Amino acid sequence: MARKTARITALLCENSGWKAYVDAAAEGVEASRLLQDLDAVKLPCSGKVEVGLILKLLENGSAGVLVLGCPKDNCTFIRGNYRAEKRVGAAKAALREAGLDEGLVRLDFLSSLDSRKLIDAVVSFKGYIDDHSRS
Amino acid sequence: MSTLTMDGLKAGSRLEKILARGHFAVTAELGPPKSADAAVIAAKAGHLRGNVDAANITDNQTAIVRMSSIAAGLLAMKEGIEPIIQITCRDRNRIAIQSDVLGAYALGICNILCLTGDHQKFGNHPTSKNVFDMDSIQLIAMLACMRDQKKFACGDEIRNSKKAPVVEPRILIGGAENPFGDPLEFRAIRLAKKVEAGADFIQTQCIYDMERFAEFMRQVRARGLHEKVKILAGVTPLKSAGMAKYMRDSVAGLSVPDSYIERMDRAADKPAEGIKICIEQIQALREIEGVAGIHIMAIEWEEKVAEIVKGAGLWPRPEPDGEPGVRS
Amino acid sequence: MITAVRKPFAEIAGMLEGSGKVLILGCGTCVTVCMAGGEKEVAILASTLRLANQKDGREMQIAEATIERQCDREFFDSVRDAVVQADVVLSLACGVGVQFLGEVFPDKAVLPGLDTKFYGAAVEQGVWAERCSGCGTCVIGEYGGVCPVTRCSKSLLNGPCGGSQKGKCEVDPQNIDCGWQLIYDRMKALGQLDRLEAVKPIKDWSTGRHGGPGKIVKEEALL
Amino acid sequence: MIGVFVCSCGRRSADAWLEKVGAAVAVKHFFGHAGLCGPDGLRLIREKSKKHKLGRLLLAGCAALQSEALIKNAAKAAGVASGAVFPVLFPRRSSPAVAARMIRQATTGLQLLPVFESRRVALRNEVLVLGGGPAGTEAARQVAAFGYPTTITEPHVLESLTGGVGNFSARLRGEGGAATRAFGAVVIASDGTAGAASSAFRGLVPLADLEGHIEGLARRDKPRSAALILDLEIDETKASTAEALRVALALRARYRIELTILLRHVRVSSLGLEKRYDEAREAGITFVKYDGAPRIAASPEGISIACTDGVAGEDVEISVGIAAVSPHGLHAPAERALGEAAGIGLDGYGRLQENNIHLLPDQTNRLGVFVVGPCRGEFDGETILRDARAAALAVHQLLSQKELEVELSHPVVDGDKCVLCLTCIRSCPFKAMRIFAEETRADCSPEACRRCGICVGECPAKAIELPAYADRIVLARAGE
Repeated sequence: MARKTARITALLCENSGWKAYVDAAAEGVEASRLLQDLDAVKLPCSGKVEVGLILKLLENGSAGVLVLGCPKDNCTFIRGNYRAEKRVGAAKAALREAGLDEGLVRLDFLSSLDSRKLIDAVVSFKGYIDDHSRS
Repeated sequence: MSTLTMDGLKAGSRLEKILARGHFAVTAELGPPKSADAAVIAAKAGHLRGNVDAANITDNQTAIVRMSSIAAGLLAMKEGIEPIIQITCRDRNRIAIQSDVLGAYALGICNILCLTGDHQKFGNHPTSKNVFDMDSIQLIAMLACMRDQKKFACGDEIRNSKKAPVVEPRILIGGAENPFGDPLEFRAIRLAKKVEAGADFIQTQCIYDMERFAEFMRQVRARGLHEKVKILAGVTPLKSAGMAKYMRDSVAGLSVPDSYIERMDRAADKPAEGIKICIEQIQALREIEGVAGIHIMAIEWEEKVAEIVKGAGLWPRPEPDGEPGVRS
Repeated sequence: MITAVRKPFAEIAGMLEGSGKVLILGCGTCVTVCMAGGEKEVAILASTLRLANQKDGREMQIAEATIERQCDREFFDSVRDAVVQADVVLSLACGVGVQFLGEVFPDKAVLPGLDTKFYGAAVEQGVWAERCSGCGTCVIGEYGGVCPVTRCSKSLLNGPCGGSQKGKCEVDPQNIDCGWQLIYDRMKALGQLDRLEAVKPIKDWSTGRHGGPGKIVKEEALL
Repeated sequence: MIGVFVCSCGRRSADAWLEKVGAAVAVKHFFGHAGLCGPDGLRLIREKSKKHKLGRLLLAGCAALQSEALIKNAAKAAGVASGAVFPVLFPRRSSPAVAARMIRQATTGLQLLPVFESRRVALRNEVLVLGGGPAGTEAARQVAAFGYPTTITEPHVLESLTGGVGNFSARLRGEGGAATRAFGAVVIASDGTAGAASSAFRGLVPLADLEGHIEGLARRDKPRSAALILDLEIDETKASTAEALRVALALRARYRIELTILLRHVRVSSLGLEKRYDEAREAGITFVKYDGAPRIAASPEGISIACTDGVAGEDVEISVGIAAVSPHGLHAPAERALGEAAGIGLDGYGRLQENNIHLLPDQTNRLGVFVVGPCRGEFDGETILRDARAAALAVHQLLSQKELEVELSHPVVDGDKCVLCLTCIRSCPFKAMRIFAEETRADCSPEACRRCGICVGECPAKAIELPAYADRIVLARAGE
């Protein structure tokens, strides 16, 4: 299961995070290079995220899981991002229980237009993971 | 069907005689120590002796472990205080309680106050298991059955063997009432149930809100309960403004009028003001029809009971015939 | 339904210390509904354990399965092999299921993964509250449909204690309604307050837990 | 058969790059092209699809390949359903190894991805209007004018509203008991109720009274500044933002005082509100979007408010002569029962429309159920009538289609695993989940469902799967 480089997984709401990712990927060399270390997974809504999925990804070797959903009250599906917040909270609790750093999973909210924020979120999360990597 | 003693009394205790003869009764509270130190009882009894007709010996009050109420009651009796043993339903089932009642009576105790008991959550063993085999009303009924039917709760006669004599515990049975608990409308009904179950006297939770208590007594009189049971109104002297506020804000079912809190705030000598308020309250309570006595709960302040009793004009206490606490 | 919550992870990890092959067995009935021991919870616990084991370098094989009910023998058939292969089975069923699992597989070490709480109802999504104590002689009919044995913290049958304030129980005013306030309100609404005036005798507790482990035999159902 | 089409446009030595990618991916049908989104690219897709009988297409390249139109065209060219075409996005200048890895992950996902069929769902033409006030009457009049059989009734007779768009079942209480009737669309136009006042904070005045207070003070000692604080007790609604803007603009115009509006969220998703917000900013009104709870204290000068500015991320403290809190009368607990019966979400004040920027003024969480007027927090007479007409038009736009084409990509429920715990039914934002009695399991209505997958995330039995995002597909895409 062990991987050579610390790859992180991004679970992206297709209405916000995914769109911002698409824009960011087209933006510039630096951003592109950054996004190459990311396994970007499109989800219909951040509310689709399951606690078990987050843990499974970490268990299978992902160095960290970044969930990106729409800003509050801006969810295409009304309540999905609120649900994501609860589930990420539960995943963090499970990580604490396992004696791991709860920071291995992170939730951010951003707009589909905010590719800059996406890059910032990824840079910040990658930085954190590099400092707190399990291996 | 009550069997009465020769002088028409059920238990013949000093308290019963005081009440039966129409005196305004005075009882107080004597909390057993949180240790095996008998000297504590002696000291507290010294403050009460001659100033009260009987003293309640609390039963692990607020679920904090203390010397057993029967043992402490016996010690108090030796100090010349007639005990009113409190029994709660929290820690003992019907077997243990009946056994204790037999023992208490055999030791000369003849007043028992029946309580449900504070939940163990509030005490020093919050993880313990409670019993609540019965509630206080059922406890009253069980004691009345033991005394009057001469039977245990199971229906067996109270005798050692078929040939042995029936020796039932002849106990004066008390109950408690919080006139300010919710649902308010149920309070008088609940008191009526205690009377129906066989309560001879009732001691109330401490009263500060005179208006609400007067309303409660109106409901009691409307049901004619004051003629069937002797009601002793509870008072607790305030030691400080802080205590007054604590009672108002943190004790369930207690309302302390702002006027008392203001007086305590303003007073230079707060304890003296608290005693003064308490005396005024007793005088006001005496005026209410159906109030047969006063129950002074001077929490860890027993030394002030004499001052209160004297200040309220209730001293000296009348001396009914016979010795205190000894059956006649 | 029977309600339960998952045991603290540290307690579970402690119980499994030294086990080589662990089967986490979920139950698909009550504890799935109350979100404590269904397939999803099994997966979450399994992943959490594996992550903890990875971190601490523990060798432990963790298998997952969930069956319909752990309180009926036949449902265990589908996981027989998995149970046999495991050194220890951590059951995410209620206490009934854990024990029954042990009865079906007497040679197998079984451990409870849940703390079983009470018979309750989902008062809202995510909130379950106790409604029955299984006393064996239901008295709800005398109290307007509200059980004093369960809803009153002291199981009082003749009325509220002094700790009833503004409809709440002093034992936990934030979370517990005064059962007697509920009874009073309901009886008042039904116009039956007079039924509360009679002194109720001491209850026979022998029909429930206090009579020893209960057993029901329905004669005509016996084969 | 899966065909992988890789675009190499804008790359130096494109052929060598393609060759390396192709070698690393190692799939049978691999085609490179510079400019896949152009006409030549589509031609390549058409030819190769035909020749190799490709059923699924993976288009890998830049963001241009993500466009819906392009996917549709490619699908058409290949003669497959849109769902069978899956784009893969390369970050710019990705190395052959990165590109190949991304393609492999996507191919695995695509192999697992089902192709969905569609179903046509007939839309009934009967319309139910709940509410006989100005809003309801106007909506009903307009709907009827479009030619739809319209029933208008008081809102409280609604016991429940099941089913979904085009085929709702409304249980209506009548004199002879309740009866169930079918409708294609529903307009809720209850008059709403004046709610309870929000609890007053010491030293603060309610927003509704602010003008009067300032007027009173103006005669003696006019305050130089005022603050309007929203979202203090709960996250408020656009109705509260609208009211704050109205009051602030009026005060600014009349008294020329400094005005600050403090709120957690600027909510302007209502007709004209965005414009009024801009006007307010142009008029010099300051907006502070705060995080957490503001600390409010009386000071000798008036009132001081300290909070964390959520945008700048720093602590700010302002002192004002007078401050007002949320408008009274917005809290409407009475709508709760109607919301529950109709399955319509509520905002923080209990009004009939959730706080969500994606909902148009007349839209609700349920497709085919519209809401107008006071019950959603709109009290302005003109706006109410305009909303009622807009809702009628929306009903017409929906029902005039006669039928909806619905892709059957909705969540599927495993009857063996479902324990009818009701979690999905309670948590679906769109009321798309229901009990399928014949099989004693939950079931999803494909026409009401919006494919968000929230139910999947909630189900404690793992009985629900959103086929396009099944766990194995998600894990494949994550490179597992």
